[in-house]
Amino acid sequence: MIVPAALECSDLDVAYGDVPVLRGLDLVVGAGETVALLGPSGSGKTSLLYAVAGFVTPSGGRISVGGRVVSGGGRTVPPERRDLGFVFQHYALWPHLDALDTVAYPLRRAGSTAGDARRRATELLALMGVAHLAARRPAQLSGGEQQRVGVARALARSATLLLLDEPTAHLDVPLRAALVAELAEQRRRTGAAAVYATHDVGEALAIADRVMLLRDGAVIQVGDPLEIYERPVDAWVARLSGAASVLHGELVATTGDPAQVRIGRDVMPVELTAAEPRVPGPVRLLVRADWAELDAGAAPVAIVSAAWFRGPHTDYRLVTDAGELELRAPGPPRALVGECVGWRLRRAWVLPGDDR
Amino acid sequence: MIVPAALECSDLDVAYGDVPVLRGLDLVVGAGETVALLGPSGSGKTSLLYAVAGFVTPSGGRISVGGRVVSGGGRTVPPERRDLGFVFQHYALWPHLDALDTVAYPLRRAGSTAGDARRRATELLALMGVAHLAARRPAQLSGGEQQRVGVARALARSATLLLLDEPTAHLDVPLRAALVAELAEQRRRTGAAAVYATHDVGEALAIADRVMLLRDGAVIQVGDPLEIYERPVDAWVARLSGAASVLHGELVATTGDPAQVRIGRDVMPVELTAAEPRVPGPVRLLVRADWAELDAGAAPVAIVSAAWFRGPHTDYRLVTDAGELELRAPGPPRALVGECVGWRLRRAWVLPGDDR
Amino acid sequence: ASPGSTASPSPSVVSSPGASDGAPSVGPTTSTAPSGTLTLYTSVTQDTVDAVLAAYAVAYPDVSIDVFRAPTGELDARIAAERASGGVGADVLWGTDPLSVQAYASQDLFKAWTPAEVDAVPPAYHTDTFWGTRLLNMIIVYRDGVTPEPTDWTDLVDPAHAGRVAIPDPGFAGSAFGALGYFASSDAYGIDYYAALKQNGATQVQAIPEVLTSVAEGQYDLGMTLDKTARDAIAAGSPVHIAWPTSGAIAVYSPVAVFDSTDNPGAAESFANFLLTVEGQTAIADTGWQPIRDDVAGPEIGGPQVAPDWNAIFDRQEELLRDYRSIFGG
Amino acid sequence: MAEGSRWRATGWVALALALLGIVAWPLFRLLSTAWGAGLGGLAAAIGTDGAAAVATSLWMAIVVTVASVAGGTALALLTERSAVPGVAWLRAGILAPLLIPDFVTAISWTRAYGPVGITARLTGVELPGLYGPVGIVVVLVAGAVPLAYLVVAAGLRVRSEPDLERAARASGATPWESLRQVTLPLLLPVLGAAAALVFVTTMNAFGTPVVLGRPAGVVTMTTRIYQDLAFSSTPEAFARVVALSALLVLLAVVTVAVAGRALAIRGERTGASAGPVAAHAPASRAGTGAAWAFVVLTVLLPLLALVLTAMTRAVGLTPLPPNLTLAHFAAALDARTVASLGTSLVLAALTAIGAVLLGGLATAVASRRGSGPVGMMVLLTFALPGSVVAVAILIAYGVTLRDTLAILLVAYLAKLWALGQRPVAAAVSRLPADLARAARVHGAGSFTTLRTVVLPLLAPAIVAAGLLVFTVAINEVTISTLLYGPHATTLAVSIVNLQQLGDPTVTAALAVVLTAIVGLAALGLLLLRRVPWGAAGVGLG
Ligand SMILES: Nc1ncnc2c1ncn2[C@@H]1O[C@H](COP(=O)(O)OP(=O)(O)OP(=O)(O)O)[C@@H](O)[C@H]1O
Ligand SMILES: Nc1ncnc2c1ncn2[C@@H]1O[C@H](COP(=O)(O)OP(=O)(O)OP(=O)(O)O)[C@@H](O)[C@H]1O
Ligand SMILES: [Mg+2]
Ligand SMILES: [Mg+2]
Repeated sequence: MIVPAALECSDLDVAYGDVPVLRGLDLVVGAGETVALLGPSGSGKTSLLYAVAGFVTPSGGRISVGGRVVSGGGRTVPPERRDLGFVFQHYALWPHLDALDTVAYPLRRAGSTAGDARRRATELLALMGVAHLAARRPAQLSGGEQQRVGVARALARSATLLLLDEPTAHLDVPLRAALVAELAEQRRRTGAAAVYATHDVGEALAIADRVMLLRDGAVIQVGDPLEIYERPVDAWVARLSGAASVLHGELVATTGDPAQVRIGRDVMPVELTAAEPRVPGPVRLLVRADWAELDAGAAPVAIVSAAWFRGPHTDYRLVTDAGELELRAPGPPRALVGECVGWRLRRAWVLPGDDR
Repeated sequence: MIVPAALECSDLDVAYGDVPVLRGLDLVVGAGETVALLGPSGSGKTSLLYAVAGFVTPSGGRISVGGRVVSGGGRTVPPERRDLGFVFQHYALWPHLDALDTVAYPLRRAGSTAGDARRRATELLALMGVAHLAARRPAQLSGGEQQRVGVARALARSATLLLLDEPTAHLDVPLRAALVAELAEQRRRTGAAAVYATHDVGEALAIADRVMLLRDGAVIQVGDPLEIYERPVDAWVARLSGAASVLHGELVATTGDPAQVRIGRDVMPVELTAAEPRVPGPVRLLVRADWAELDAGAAPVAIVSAAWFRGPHTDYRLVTDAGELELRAPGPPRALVGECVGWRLRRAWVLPGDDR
Repeated sequence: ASPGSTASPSPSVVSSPGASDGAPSVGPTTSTAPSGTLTLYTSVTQDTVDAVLAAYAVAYPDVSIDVFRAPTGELDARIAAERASGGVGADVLWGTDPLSVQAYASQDLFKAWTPAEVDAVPPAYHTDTFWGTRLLNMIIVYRDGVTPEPTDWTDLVDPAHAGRVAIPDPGFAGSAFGALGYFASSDAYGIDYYAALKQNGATQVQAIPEVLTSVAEGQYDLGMTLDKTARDAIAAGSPVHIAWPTSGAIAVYSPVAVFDSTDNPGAAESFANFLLTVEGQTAIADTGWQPIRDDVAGPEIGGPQVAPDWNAIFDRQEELLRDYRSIFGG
Repeated sequence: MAEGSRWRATGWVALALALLGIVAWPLFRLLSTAWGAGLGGLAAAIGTDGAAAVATSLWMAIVVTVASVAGGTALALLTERSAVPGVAWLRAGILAPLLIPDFVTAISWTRAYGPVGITARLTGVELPGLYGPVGIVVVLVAGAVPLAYLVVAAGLRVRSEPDLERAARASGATPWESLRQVTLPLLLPVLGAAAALVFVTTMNAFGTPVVLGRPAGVVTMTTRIYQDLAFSSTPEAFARVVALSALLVLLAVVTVAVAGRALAIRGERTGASAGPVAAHAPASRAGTGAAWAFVVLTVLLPLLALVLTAMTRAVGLTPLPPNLTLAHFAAALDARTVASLGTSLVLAALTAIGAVLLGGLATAVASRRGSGPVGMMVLLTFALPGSVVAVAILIAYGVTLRDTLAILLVAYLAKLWALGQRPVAAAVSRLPADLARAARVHGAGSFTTLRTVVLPLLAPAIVAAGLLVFTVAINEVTISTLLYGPHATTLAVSIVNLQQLGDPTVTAALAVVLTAIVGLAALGLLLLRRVPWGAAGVGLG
């Protein structure tokens, strides 16, 4: 027998009044699969999750959860019968319930006894590190604490599909790691699928089986993390999924690997990947920050226009004669702003088409 | 003449009812300085900012802004006369005002004409990339859009002290970069100081002159980003400011650089830094993820217990016979979970004292 | 007829069985003893109604009476509503003053009928459909130590009492309207009397009891009110006195009438008639009202009585009120 | 919203039936009847002095509304947004006037501030113009403030958003500015509800205008209507009663509708939750002082006057020990009164429950705000004078229900439905939609959501609405005087009986007893920590 997809949206349209927000969106989330939603602020992530949960009625298209049509074709299944767990971007905690009752709520609805519900709720709160706040109401909790209670509530009744709307936005690094690990664990145990909206690229790439990039309510690219990172369909996608820049170069010789590429005045060997067969001539090279490196001795020089120390590495912005270049080098800053440095291009992705 | 500190908190106590939240906290923010507040969820960041803004009355201690005592010693200056810009963790946008009026509000209060206020407000909205939403009310905006309106409002009247409570929590990578850049710009222009609460370590290290680590309402460490990153006072601080692990090794010979350190069975050369003079014997080594590297050939071997692909690099968790080790290596995963890999320790920081 | 007000402890519905010999000399016009239930609509004060019903229950044990008692306005509104839906639920109407009763009479709601006790009622106090049962006397009340002590209506316009006089608003109470009618249509006074009152700074208050209260409390020195109200206050110890107008207190009679639509005419008439019998009149007198019969001892009457010509003033209702309002406002 | 479509359908049906049976049908019967009696000549019916009455009623209602909503809001902000010592007592004090029948209120004021009132006797100071427009307005305001207060306070309790005010302050707004520009705009729906209720109640006020207005010849629409009622034995007068009432309803509803447009809330609540709620700052000494002064002057003194009246042996005697007696209380509490008191309490309770349920139903299925078409419909019968409501109900159901508790209940519901609906409807608009969604998505059906999330959050508003309906129902006189029957003799009937006996001391005694009874009940409720005070209830320190 074949397992039905956990979630299937086809040609989904959502609009607020006459403001269209999702435009003919298609999405399939396989059973037990985790899909990360990456999209700029305002691209429609929340709206998509709301449509799937049944908070907003799509103006078109159909949605099926676990193979069952829940919206479209005249049918509308109310949220409570869609078997979901939902983490709200703004928590949506109930002001009159303390953390314990909040997390116990879904369990009670699912029919477990008060005792069991509270026991399980306490476990979940402990998991999120807020067990000591079980008796507090939202107004007595910090933002992150509220968010964790919200996550615990969503995990309470192990639903087949989890919808998480920026669930770690207000959590610190160790907590994020813990949450991500816990989600993976849950998934292994219950085989739940998840749609995970986030702005933390590292998190998205780490947790997701597939990443979906959303722009203005339409899907721009879907693929596994490596694909998104190494073969973004355009510069926009690239920038959204990590620092990247586009250099204008010229492919000198197609033969031989690494290929020879002219950048500005200099010709250098670059390990090229490309979707289409490579022909000599001008190319738009997408360069991830870590694909180029500083090299005192190297030929092409550039001027450092900005340098941000980020701990394990420093992010530089270089002005090269082939365009601006975001470059990431390990360790603390080695060059000051305004300084002239040598650099080398290790690898690049030849952007398909010729959009800007 | 000497410029007074932009903000000075001494021995600050804040409590909600009988729940103490800040305990004798001291903090000085120099004129035009940016201090990043790093602290786990619930550590008191928001409470500190609220106390400084005058939203909650401290139970003890004193606060001065720009050299003027605003709280403590019997005096309490109301918020509106503290000359602050405030970004609320939950935006606190007014449901009945559209984005334009919201951002214009502080300007009107400061006495500018309706026309000027709206003009400036439009600029700020444009700066935050939400100019096209000027006529929308909060309920019609996405989380990130609301957050940007909130930031614009805080920047509106160029205050001498900016208090930002996780201002980028709901923004995508490019927007974060833009905002951080804008803040730096503002600061250069108006010389405004800022206290910047965030969970994004990279951001904190990049933007801050100094970073302050908060735990349970008390300051654990204050220092410039490099110091925090390379010389954290303990493992807790280290983990909060980026991936790190603690290995138990033994210093073999103090003479010579790199020093010789025994880890598990093997002795290896490690570039050691330490606060105290080094004596042979057991040491607790703090290792940042990027201070160790995978090396097929190397002597000590470890088992990969987890590997997270994060784009420019992959984070591994290794089980070595000296303890668990977080290790960050460039590029996509090179070793699978369960696999046995060789690794090398490049550098380490000898943890002072012997806390765990 | 609607079910009886059994919620009230008034003996009205207590029909003690087996007192067959109880048929008194003055019986109903019908030969057989009346029985069954009866519904009485009245605006007469509760204590009086209770007393009368108690007496009636002794005389006519087989009739049980339901009472709906309400101020004239509400009573009329209820009747109006009932007429608009399924008809009036009452058999007998016992009003405070002739005004509204007259209106119904003119709409032929009542049975033309002559009680056995016809002789007990002076001609001035009945028509051929409704019959006076008691008298309310509009008199002058004044407080202790007010000088000069008033003696007649003309004293209310005495400059010595300028701004110290209270009169009841005829727009609310039938008895007050009776007074208005009397003055307006008498040659001695005329509507100018009210103009003079106004001139003298007299004040109108809503209700008749209010006149007494405000005088007793010293807000005003003297005013126009009902003798019964004043007597009660004096008995309780209020520092007020009655001045019985030498030209005569204005006597307003409380009429009783039988609805044409009654389905128990025998009982209805027996009750209406009972109000005029010695027993009925005694009950009324015992609660402090002047009985209509002079052969029943009532409260002491301090002087002559005059009666407005109700037929005349009924037709001039609108006009009289308009004139009055043009003087006193409202 | 794809939420509970089936529930909605059933809800709509129920609501439609209720509206038809309780509002539409009686109104229709009333108007058609009056038409038969010549309602056609409405203009004639009103006449010139009628026009004057209309003007008086309107300007008085507007002044009273503005003043009492302002006052009620100020008091609500004081008790709900700052720490006031002995706040429960303050609340009880503010609300006490709700328990006094309006005609008694007027009397108590004349006895406190009149030419021969307490203050006049003790200090020689009297309230100038007490008998006349000024006095009417002052007393009506004093009576309306608690109504406005209750509605606004409930609204405030349903959701507190301290950060919104903080944001204004941080933007440089003074406390006054942030009140004017943030707090009040966000309260608009609640203020609108309070204003609507006060306005209509004032248009309907009879006791005060008649007692204080007659001496000065002041006529309002209600006094005019009552005068015609007193002569309603003639069909013309009856038609005039209906005509004037119709006009009154028209005025009230149109005004409320127009004002409602202006007050319509802009911008709904977002999900973003409030920041840490710190304990309230202590109230300013001036504010507390003013509040208590208000209570003493408008509540305690008139009440004291009432008590003295009730204890004075006879009217006109100075209330000194030799003249004091408790006899009047005995007289007031005769067997009949006590019996009817029980009926009235039951009736009031049933009405409160019914009105709140109907209000909740209307709010749930129809408009989230009170100003929708349904809200307007229930306002029709609310604006209708009690006596006319009674007449309408009697015409519509007299044949079947006459002299039963049922007919009283229907009439009360017709009259008080709006009172049960507005506060709740207004409070709803303060709740962010995500709270209900969170319940639905985690397994709660729309009904369960209502029970477990919406109702608890609305508790303050619901309690307030119930309290309002109950107190008004207990004090209601005209309706039950007209509709009472053997199995439904209400307290009002006893009150009127006593009143007609003409002895104010006994009436006062009964009013005092009544106030004491209901007052104790309400006070107990208010002093109870357990009252679910909703979101803002937490973190109050
Ligand atoms: N009203 C309150 N009553 C009691 N405790 C409270 C209240 N509000 C906040 N707290 C507690 O105070 C502590 C600090 O809260 P605060 O909001 O300052 O933390 P934070 O550092 O901002 O956390 P986050 O990063 O999650 O926003 C938290 O542990 C919280 O539980
Ligand atoms: N009620 C509304 N009326 C009109 N437009 C709306 C409304 N709600 C949201 N929008 C618009 O719909 C778009 C998508 O909103 P949505 O909340 O789904 O974005 P998002 O991807 O979740 O953004 P964020 O990452 O900031 O949360 C935004 O541009 C927003 O302005
Ligand atoms: Mg969103
Ligand atoms: Mg916070």
